[in-house]
Amino acid sequence: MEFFLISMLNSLSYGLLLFMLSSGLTIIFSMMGVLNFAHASFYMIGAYFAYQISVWLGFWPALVIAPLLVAAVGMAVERYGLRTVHKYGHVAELLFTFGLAYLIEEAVHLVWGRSSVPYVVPPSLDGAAFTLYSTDYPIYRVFMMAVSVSMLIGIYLTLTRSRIGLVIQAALTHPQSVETLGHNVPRVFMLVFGGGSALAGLAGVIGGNAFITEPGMAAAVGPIVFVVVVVGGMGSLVGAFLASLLLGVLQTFSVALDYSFADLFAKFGYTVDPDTPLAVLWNLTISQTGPVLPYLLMVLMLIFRPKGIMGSREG
Amino acid sequence: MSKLRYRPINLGRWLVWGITALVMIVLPLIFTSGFTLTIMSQIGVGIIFALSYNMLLGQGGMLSFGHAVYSGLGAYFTVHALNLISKGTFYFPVTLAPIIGGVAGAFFGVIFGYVTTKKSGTTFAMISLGIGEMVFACSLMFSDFFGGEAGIATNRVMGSNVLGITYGPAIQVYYLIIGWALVCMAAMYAWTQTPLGRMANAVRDNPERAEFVGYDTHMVRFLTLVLSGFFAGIAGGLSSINYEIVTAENLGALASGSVLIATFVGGAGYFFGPIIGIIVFFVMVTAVGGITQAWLFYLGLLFLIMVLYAPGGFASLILMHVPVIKARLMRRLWLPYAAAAITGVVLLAGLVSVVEMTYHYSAEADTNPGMALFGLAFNVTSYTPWAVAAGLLVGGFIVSRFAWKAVGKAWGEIILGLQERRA
Amino acid sequence: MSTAIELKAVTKNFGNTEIIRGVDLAIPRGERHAVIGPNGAGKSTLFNLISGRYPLSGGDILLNGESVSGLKPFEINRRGLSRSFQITNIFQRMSVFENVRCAVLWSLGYKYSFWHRLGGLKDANLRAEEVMESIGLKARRDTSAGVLSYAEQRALEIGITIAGGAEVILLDEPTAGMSRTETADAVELIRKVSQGKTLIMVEHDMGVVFDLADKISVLVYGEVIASDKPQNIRGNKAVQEAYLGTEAH
Amino acid sequence: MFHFKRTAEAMVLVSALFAGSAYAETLKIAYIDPLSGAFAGVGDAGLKQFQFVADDINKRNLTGGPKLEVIGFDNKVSPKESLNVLKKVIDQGIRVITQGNGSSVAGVLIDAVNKHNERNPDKSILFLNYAAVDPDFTNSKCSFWHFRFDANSDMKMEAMTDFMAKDKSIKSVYLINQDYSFGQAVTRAAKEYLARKRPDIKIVGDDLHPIGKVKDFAPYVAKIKASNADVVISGNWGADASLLIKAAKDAGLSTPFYTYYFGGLGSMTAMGDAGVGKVKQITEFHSNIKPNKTEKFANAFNAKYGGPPNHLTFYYLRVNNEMYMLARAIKETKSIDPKKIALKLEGMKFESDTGEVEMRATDHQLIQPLYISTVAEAYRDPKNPKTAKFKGTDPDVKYDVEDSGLGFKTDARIEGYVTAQPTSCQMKRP
Repeated sequence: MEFFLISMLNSLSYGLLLFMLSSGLTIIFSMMGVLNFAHASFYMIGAYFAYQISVWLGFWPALVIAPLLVAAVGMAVERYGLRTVHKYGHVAELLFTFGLAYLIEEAVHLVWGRSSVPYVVPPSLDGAAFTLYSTDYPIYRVFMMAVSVSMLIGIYLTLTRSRIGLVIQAALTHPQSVETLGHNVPRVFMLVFGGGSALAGLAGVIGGNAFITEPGMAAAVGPIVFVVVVVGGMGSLVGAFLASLLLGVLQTFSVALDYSFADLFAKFGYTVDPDTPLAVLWNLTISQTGPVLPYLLMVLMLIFRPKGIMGSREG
Repeated sequence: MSKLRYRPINLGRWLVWGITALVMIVLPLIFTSGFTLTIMSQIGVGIIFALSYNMLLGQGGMLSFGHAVYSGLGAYFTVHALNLISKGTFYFPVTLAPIIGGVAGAFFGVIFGYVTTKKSGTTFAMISLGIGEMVFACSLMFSDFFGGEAGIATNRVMGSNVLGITYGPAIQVYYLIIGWALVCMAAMYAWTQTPLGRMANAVRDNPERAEFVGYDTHMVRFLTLVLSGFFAGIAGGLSSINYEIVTAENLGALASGSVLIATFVGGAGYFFGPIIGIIVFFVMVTAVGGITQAWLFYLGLLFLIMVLYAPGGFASLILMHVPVIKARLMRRLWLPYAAAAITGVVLLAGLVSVVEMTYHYSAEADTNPGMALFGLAFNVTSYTPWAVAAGLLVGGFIVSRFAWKAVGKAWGEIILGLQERRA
Repeated sequence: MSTAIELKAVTKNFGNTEIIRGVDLAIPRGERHAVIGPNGAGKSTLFNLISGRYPLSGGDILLNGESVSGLKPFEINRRGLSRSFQITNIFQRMSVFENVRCAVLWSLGYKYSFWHRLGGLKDANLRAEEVMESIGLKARRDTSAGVLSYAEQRALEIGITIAGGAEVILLDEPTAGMSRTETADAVELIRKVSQGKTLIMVEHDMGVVFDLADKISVLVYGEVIASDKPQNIRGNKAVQEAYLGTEAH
Repeated sequence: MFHFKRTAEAMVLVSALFAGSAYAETLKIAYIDPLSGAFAGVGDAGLKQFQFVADDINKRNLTGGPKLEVIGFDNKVSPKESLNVLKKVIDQGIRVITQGNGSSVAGVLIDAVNKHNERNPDKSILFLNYAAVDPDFTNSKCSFWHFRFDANSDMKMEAMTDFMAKDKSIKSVYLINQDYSFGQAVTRAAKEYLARKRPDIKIVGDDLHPIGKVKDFAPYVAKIKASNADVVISGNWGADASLLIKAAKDAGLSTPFYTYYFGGLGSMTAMGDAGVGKVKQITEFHSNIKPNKTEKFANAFNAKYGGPPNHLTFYYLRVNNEMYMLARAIKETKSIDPKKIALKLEGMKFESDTGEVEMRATDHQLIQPLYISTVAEAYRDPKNPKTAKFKGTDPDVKYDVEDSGLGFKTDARIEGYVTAQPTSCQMKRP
């Protein structure tokens, strides 16, 4: 029971962090059709900015300033990069962000060096929030969940209730008519891209110290974020939310399952010994494959439900 | 009529292929050092790999972030086959061993391709990335087949010795590679001239219309990917003969990313583009990489600039001059080009200085503040060199803009002139 | 005369909106049939349903007596139905010749071949030349399709549609946006290429419709309110009220 | 004869003029490790240490003439690129190479050096390995041209389990490792050695997780917790190590971790205080061993490279061992010929800073004492203002590493002979 509850909480907090990462990507994709390969790089620079600011000013200012700085970087990227390649189509945009991811990683090397930086959880959030049976549950994870959920609500309200949200939604479907109404559509796109980047930056601010802030962190989460977007359904925010939670549960609980095909065969009276053909495969436990499961899930999803959990469009 | 019209082009085509083959054969006689031979062998393998990649990107419009899966698995199968051959389990000539890699590459193309090619565009790109990650992660888990971290080694020198060819000396391997490279280049070129090749273009340009003329776009993409996997597998097989070892990096995201960058920089829209790209790429990696540790930064920057300003790659930059040369209008371009080159050098010098000084500063400012650049020695902790570098960068940028405007203007006039002549 | 295409109680909804509300239509082989109706009546949607671009919400479509509902566009195409598009839909980056040749490859059985050399496919090349001749674009053979004039692109659109030799041809507003002389040329072209075939066309230009069609169906708000010979349609009260009366030409 | 004498006199004169350079000879050593990309930090730290030792050797003329020069070559941690670099190195006429990061690279280099030396016996290359720990390199893949100055992973496990066997409170062990050759080797060795020494210890968990793919180790920690293990053994390194220990700290897991690399280059900063009192590591050296004969040397190194921006701390005693033993071989053979040096290194006994070490002749594995130590807060010395930001109270933890405020405290010293493993090596000597 203890294990189950703790794992449930762990999967929830991991899932929410994944959602924070993928929500920005999903918003940008659904609104601009741009698949931002460098999205995880914005997550990384969010963490690095937060580290630098927390050295100078402390964690709480960093929580606000770092995402704003990332938003500024994102807007600059949109204005001076994406807008130029937009005319060559979505694949060109994807290529541009792919190159950008390379460049950001090298720039991080340039400024902060090649190993990790000591970006740590602030003392006020360090420690146990509560103890379940005998396991501590850290305050910081509770904080992470709180930030994710308030962000989710914030996005929802912005998109559905605010004027800018309505303009954004209209700009997507009918850019010309919105333009004739006097709105500056390129600027709307720039804001959307900046906002999406800021969300990734925010995830970096609170994920960077929960985990580790190093130049490889972008490459480590990038592919998973794409899996979330594919499984959730390209461009669906609700889908991304469900997919994030699903991946959280999948990755957390698969760790606990030490079953392999060999165990299954044993139930039917076969024993797998080292000479059995493909013995390695049969002896592989589910927990061993845990981190590969997202990709497997993605492939299965593509076979059985290509549009994803909540997807409306197919590719 | 139509036949007559094609004849001169065919002649040119033979000439191009002949010269390419001749250059490849003669090169090692000029550059004899072991290192250059290694690089040239790698370029040979890289050409096959990049051309196979371009079957997807250029011909089929599929942007893949996981193409190394096919070459890597091809390499693993070849290396296992070579080990079995040398054990005497079965007989197969080493010269033809890359075929084994090709078959393996095609086989995995069938397995993974069926799912991934349902879509094109960004969806395909993401899925290819996911498949690449999955295969790479698996490669470290199944160390029986993949050899774990150490990889699988082999020895290409085997008992049989046909006409003195043992593949011991690197030069023999080089000729094996260029032999295969020429055959594969010809085969991939021929593919572009087949119904499937043409329909791959059609599906790239307008998948919907292709469906309404009877073609299943999924099937066209799928078959294209399988064939592309076949050639990638051959490249993998050759690399396993060349290095005599295969490790997991052959399957990794870096290998996939590299071939994408090389292909795009060379020019995905042209058959020969990736060949230029691979050569540029190796120059960056070996020449620039030998001078500075910031080579990845420069490579990334080059790639971004190409995406932004020359999406057709070097090939398009070269080809756009052909009609100008034919029309004898090049003289109008020399002056603006010279201006652009001179200002470009200033800009580049500024950029390189800033980047190199930043690298040096962040790495060892306090222990070793002295550094040398362009033959000048200075101290990175003093202000003057930074001011000079920044001045070069900003000044270079400003004057370059003028030069580029002049280039743009000259081109505008030339295009107008060409249109008038046509009319 | 057997039926080429038959629609049985076809419906289509987009969300809660019913666009097509139970269309029944049977078109015999060899007929030139025009579908007319006011804007938003669902004409293009009907074409998209027949050609497999959209899935049906209800009902069935028979091509030569066999159901084609649920089939993909290319499967329907292979059963002998070909269509054109209202908004020009050609292979922009290819030459005119390549555009047409792409359209003939499947019907000549070359399928996904990567062992034939295109240059050596005499029948395909010959057929492509014939089609170019018939659509009057022979002189533009090696021009890139993207730089053709609008009328030429429309002609090429028709060329691609008929190149595969389909028995049933759907043309979606083939003369839209053309000048008077261009329209006249297009009518002649359509008449020529649809010789001996079943033709269904959506068209706004009544001159063209009454000139070409053997029979006309009138679609209003997703329903066929009349389907008859042109002269009878002209006199049909319901049609005049619903259509000609409000949107007289 | 007379002629020879004159020459010799002239040489003495010259050497008086240019103190320390009796011969104009320089032995170049190619350092083949990552100098760009993600692992450049580790590679760069190693290079700096090699060059620092080389300077020391040249200053003290330990070779009896030839200068040592260490030249860095970037292999981008890629086995393939390493082969290209080797070609370049050979082209430049360099005959001694050294490498450490990644057993994949080391394996490729051993193979390539063997093939090269077989095909070009007069231009043979010598490979000095300072950190690649795959046991195969001194067993099935052993080579005359390869010398290993680090204890291999089995030897470290031998030492670790030896220490654990004495602790009767340990009843159960949890294994968590990266799923690749090294991690799998650690798992196998741990099970085998514990079964031999303490059959009563139960293995209550055995996790292999993909390398570098796990973002959140909380689920693994929950599992460790649920198993009630007394200790955890892990061969994880890099982010997989830091993330694991951070997650353990978050969950309030107090189980000790016996590790290989949790205190490795750059890891302490990432781990932070999560490891204090909990993480044990096995190394040939750390800054707080007693007696510490390396102290002066290490301080000199730290004075040069410590602090921003490098934050380096002297780490590899084995690099010193490697270079000093090389220098002695040169001095004793009066030659810089790789083959002669190799023959001299075989069986060489050397008095290192931690006691006598021996390059075992049968498999070219250095047998050396090892230390088990625990992460601790560095000592705050009221008399030394430099230690103001430290928090520790134990004067034994005198130095921190990489400006993290954390250092190591020795738990035990394991003598070299204890760690020695039987070898299956059948060396082919030229």
